[in-house]
Amino acid sequence: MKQKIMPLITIIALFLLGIFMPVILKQYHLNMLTEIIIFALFAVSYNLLLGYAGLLSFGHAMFFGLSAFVTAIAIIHIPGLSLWNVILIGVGAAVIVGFIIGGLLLRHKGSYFALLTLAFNALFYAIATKWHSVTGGDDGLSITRPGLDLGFTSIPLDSLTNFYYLTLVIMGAAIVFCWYFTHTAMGKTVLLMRENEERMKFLGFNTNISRLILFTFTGALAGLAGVFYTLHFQFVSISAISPDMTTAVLLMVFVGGTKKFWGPLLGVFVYIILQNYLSNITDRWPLVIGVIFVLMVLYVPGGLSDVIMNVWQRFFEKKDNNGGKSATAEEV
Amino acid sequence: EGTIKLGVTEPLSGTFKDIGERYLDGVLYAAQVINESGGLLGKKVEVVPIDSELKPDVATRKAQSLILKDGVKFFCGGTGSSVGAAMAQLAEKQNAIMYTYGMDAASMTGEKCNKNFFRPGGSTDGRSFALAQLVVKMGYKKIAIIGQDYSFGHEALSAFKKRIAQISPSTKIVCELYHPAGTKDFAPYVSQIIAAKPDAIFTPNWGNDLTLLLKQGRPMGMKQKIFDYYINDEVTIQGLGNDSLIIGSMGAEIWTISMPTKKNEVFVAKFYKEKKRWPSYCAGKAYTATMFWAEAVKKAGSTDIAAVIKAWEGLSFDGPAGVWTMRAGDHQGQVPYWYTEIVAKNKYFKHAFETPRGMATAKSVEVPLAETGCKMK
Amino acid sequence: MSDIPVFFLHGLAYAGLLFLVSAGLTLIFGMMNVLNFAHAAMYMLGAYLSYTIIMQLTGQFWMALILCPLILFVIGALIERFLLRRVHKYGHLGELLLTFGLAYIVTELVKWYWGNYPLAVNITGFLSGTITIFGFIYPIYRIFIFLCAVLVGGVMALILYKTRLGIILRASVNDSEMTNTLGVNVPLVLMGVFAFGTALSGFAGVIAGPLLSTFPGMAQEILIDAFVVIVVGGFGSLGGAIVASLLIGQLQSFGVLLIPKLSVALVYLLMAIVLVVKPSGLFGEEQ
Amino acid sequence: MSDYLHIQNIHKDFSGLKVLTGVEFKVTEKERHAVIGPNGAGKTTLLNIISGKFKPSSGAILFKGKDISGKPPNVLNHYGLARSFQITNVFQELSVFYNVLAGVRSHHGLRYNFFKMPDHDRNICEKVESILEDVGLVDVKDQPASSLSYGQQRALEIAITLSTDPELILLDEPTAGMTREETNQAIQMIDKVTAGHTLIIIEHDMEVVFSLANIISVLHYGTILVSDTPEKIRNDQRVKDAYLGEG
Amino acid sequence: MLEIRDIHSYYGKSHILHGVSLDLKEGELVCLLGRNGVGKSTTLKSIMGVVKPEQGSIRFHDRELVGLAPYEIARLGVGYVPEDRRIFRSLTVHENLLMGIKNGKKENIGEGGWTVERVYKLFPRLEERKNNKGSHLSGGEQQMLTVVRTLMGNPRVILVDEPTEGLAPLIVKDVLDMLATVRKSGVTVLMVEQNFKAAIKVADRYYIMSKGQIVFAGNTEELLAAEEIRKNYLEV
Ligand SMILES: Nc1ncnc2c1ncn2[C@@H]1O[C@H](COP(=O)(O)OP(=O)(O)OP(=O)(O)O)[C@@H](O)[C@H]1O
Ligand SMILES: Nc1ncnc2c1ncn2[C@@H]1O[C@H](COP(=O)(O)OP(=O)(O)OP(=O)(O)O)[C@@H](O)[C@H]1O
Ligand SMILES: [Mg+2]
Ligand SMILES: [Mg+2]
Repeated sequence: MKQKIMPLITIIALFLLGIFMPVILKQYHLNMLTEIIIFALFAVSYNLLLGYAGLLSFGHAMFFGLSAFVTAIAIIHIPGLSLWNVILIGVGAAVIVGFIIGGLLLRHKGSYFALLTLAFNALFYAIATKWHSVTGGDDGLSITRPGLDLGFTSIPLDSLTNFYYLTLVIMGAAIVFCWYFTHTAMGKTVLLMRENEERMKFLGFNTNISRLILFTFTGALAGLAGVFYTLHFQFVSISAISPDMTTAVLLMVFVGGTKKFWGPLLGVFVYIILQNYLSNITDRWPLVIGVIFVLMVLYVPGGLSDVIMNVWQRFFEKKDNNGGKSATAEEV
Repeated sequence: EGTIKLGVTEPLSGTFKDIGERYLDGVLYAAQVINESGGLLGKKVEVVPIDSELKPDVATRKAQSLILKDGVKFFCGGTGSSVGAAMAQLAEKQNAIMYTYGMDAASMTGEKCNKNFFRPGGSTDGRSFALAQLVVKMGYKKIAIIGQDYSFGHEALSAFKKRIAQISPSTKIVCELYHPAGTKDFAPYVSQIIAAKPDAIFTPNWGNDLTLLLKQGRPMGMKQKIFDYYINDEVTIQGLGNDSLIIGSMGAEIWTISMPTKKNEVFVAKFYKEKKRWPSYCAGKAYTATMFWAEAVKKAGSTDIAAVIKAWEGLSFDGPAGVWTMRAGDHQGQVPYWYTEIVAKNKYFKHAFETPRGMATAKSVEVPLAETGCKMK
Repeated sequence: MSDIPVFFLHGLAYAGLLFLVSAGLTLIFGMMNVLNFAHAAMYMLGAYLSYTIIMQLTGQFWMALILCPLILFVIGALIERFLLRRVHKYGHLGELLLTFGLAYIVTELVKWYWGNYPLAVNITGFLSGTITIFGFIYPIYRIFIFLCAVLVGGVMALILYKTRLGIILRASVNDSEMTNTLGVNVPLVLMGVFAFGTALSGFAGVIAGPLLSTFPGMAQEILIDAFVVIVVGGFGSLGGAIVASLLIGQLQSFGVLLIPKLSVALVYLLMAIVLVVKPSGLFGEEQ
Repeated sequence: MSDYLHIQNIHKDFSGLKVLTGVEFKVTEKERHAVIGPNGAGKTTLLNIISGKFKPSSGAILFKGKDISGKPPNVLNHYGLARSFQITNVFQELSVFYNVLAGVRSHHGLRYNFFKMPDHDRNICEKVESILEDVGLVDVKDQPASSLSYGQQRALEIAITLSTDPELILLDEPTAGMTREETNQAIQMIDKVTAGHTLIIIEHDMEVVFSLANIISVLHYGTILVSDTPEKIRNDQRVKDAYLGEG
Repeated sequence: MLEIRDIHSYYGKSHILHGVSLDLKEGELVCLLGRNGVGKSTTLKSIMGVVKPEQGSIRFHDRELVGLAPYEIARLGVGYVPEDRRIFRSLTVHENLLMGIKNGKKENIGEGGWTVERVYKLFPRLEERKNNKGSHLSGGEQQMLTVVRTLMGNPRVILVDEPTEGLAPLIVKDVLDMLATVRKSGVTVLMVEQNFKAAIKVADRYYIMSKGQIVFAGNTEELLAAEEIRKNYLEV
């Protein structure tokens, strides 16, 4: 049991730490941190697909981008829309699209699934680019953040600090819910399906529906991240929905490691910081990214979290009875 | 605080790296010239390159960090109107100034205009007007027009059509085509152009979309004279690898290397002497626009944003490319356009390049403020 | 409507190009079940190599047509031997991510070495000429592209279906362990397949060079197209790739003529319809 | 008495290969029914059809009077059917406890719940423990399935089958690959855990068959050769010829 | 000609063969018996290199086989017929046969060697189906095909895993006759067979396995005499 409480304590500690960040950090870093938190949810949702369900999607940005666009469009076209409704509409769009596309992809797995999600992502990208009158096409859309209406009072969000707190609370809650999700019946079902889908059918699970629910659920989470992405930058462009965005989240998750719940969080942190500094140091950063990728696939396929776990186990834990092979996704 | 920092958002990696670098070249040279002559308000101008990756979100993210971290207040950029639009918004929110020398989308100083955004350079309207006037002046009657199927292409073509209708009702648009940006096979388009039997072709295409139109179209019998936005791009001409494809084509630019003005000759000669290469049209535009900006800052006498905005509005700058005037109502520079024609023999390169063919005055291509759709606070 | 035959020719030429570009990808996907993301980068490398061979070294298009695929064959073999084979044990994800990283590296190295500027590969002589068909001037090179595609498709079909090598290839896909016990060096075969697939992408690059231009964005532009061909044709099916290329080629050509506003979307529309009606693609086997 | 399970004229071909050609037999409630027959006779195929893995090419399966043929396995599981696999088919990476938990919570309706944690439910955990007790795996409940011995894995296979508390249990060669002693233990265990349930068992091991079954059906290349009590089967000449050999 | 000494083989962590030793002499037909799961197939796979023995040695005409890849072992003249009908499903019957020919070379097939023509003569049924895809064959046909496909390589020793499994009695006889013919032509045969009654008609010698070890070796008379052994390790 102790093992299961640990991550929760860590998350709460991180959260408390987060509360003091605006005091400690300069605006510049707070800005980056806000971005990291938003992408953290995006990455965690992606890892529910990749790490837990074993589904390699090349189309996760389509939800992220879709909600990002819907958010901007809603704010522009419906004056006076409250923040809560903006979030609702943004996430709702991801849910609907996730459900439809999930239905089409139900029967596919492995490389097929990867290729098909890529194709759908490309389709959405094409729509966003072409449908200029609605999406702003190449130019993107610019918005002003609506204020936060709490019923008894309303808080303006134009200051970064206020928006940071909102992001921290909502993204944080969503991430904690993801963590919780991995322990719920549904979370376990998804995990077991990756292990042995056939057996699950014979145990009374409708695996198709489970996959559909998961696909929609992770889509909705990515959508929520997308909503905040737009709110954060007060701007959205086709790069939010481009296959490059999927690549980015794949990289984040892969760098951090898919086996641990906190792997992607680590990955996002490292990736965004690395990207910020790499592109300042060298304009050949795609080369560096490629090399990192290849080396990681070859030597640390488990990602940074795996490296950390190994080091941790070597130095701080006695060898456990089943030969150190205990790092299964189950007890994350 | 001994320097004035100027952030330059350009694609400095990826596919459009070379364009970004050529623009940056001009800004850097402008800063060098300013600094050599004692700086701006006694301070050195420090250029901070920002790799936009041609993505508005990336550009704004990086620019925002610069604003927050280093207090950068001035930005400029030339590539990608999406980046420009996003930067304009950012400038407004963060009380900074963004100006562009290369982003031509008319809407940026039209319905999307804002007080923190300036365009000393040209717009699609102005350039399409200039080219339409040239086409009519040269007596062409049946024109085929083809452009990229996104906002830029549509804007450019519609401005062209509008001006043709205004000045020469007898000139007909016989074929109007839009192709996706990055089209690989132009054959189906070329066949339609040929079938329409035009006597001239107008296109705002640039880069690969221009290259392929010429490269695939010419051998299929598309022999007409081409009027194009960015015809004097030496990289495109070189990339064609076959001068005969492009010789005779004409274009209009706000700055071209061959403009016969005294100031330009001085600038080009100095540039060549120092760098042992010719300034590209990108560098020239960025240079001229940045000098204009410096003029505004000088006039304001401080780097206070409100003061600079106020100073720049209505300011005239007599630079290498003639007199540029910043219209207060929409922050759109009123600039003349210089015509060029591509010829085999020129004094700059071994390959075909431009020769001057006159100009369209700023007045003749002006868009009345009322028609721009700009409502600035 | 007298120009219908010309549009048909346009469709054929473009189909030829599409097929050439997707042939290697299909081969590797069909034979090894590896979704090779580095494919387009190899295509780009082929095109740039051909620039060096034609414009800087020999001046001969034919030399590039022979040398580039050979060089890429070697590169492909090395990649399979020293990288791909080692990540095989991590399953598809590992292979996919590896080729993904390789795509970044190759693309960036190409830009580094050849620069960010578009380069012109010019052909001279017979191929650069035109002929008159149906009363229209038509570039010979476009017809040449189509013939090359027919040749490549034919050779691939012949190898796959008419030679012992083809039988071995198909057997290795079916059951590599059993094939191994029948005396076939399966790892070598797989290396050969990957190398050959890579060589094919290089060949496509050489062919595309003179028609399209050789520029830094060329890899990105082509990858999605090739993927669409595969999705529509059926995963890893040679016949599917041929039919899908022809279909998309004509769809593009006539789409531009008849419904220009939708011409880009047509391809995706086709893909969506195929996915709904036959999820495994036109010629793909049900999973 | 109405039939509990009625296999009606089942045919199955795989792209031309006729595997089952009119299988017909009945199973009464609480019966222990063994299906024997040579390799490739179609026993597993039959079991696959009953349990919903395959659809029959024709024919019907009446379970308590309702035709269940062609229903997907998860639906059949809700009706009360469960099966084991000839080739061990467990969740290799997970602990024994979680292996069994999966089925138990499915039976308790905790399948797609987004909020409840199944391992925090007392009832469910107790049920898992009791099943593990029955099959003798309590001691190893926290070990990953992959670390179990072959015999233990087979026991786990049965435990998972029992985890959804089925009324009709289908076992496919549960003792295949077990040693003599393991087999004897397995017989006792199966005898115990299936008491009061209906059982269909496929086996090549006659000892298992004769010590467990009330009724034996002999499947011979696609059809039922004979269905009868163990004593009769033991002495049936046709069965001797087709399957038991000189016996 | 084939000497197997004390091999230990594993699947992952599970130890399957606990020191198996057996010998084959030129031209004999040896039968390996034993219950399900005792490691008979694993023994054949270990010889073939499909499973790599972690300990022990396998010598074939003085060549050490342990450590070689399956295709190298096959090229030395070892043929292998697996137990689970591993025909190539998307290849036609004819192509399946062609796959069996080593290096595609016809020249090293001496007098009396196996050729496509000869196979077709012996099994006309296969000729009738020669353009059928492997997946469209009946179980019995598939089994036949697996055996003759390996023969096409004209091996010097052939390892056959349960060649009569799932075959109709008539075809069982055909296959066993064929193996007898193969043996007569000088090829050594090591056969795994569950069907004791069938095996006894063709085999010269027997090994019985239990739990990954050889528990009996002897000829037909010795096997018939060893009632206790048969009871414990074979009969059900
Ligand atoms: N999915 C399938 N496609 C094609 N043929 C199949 C398929 N599954 C089984 N068969 C064939 O059907 C026949 C019967 O198979 P089945 O597994 O039912 O036999 P069985 O009686 O269970 O044999 P055993 O005692 O060896 O388990 C076999 O010949 C097998 O090859
Ligand atoms: N691929 C595998 N992975 C793990 N264990 C295996 C594998 N194949 C076989 N085994 C196990 O190894 C043991 C020996 O298997 P083997 O196939 O050699 O037995 P066999 O004597 O040939 O049995 P049968 O008569 O059933 O064919 C069995 O317990 C089996 O479960
Ligand atoms: Mg069976
Ligand atoms: Mg066996």
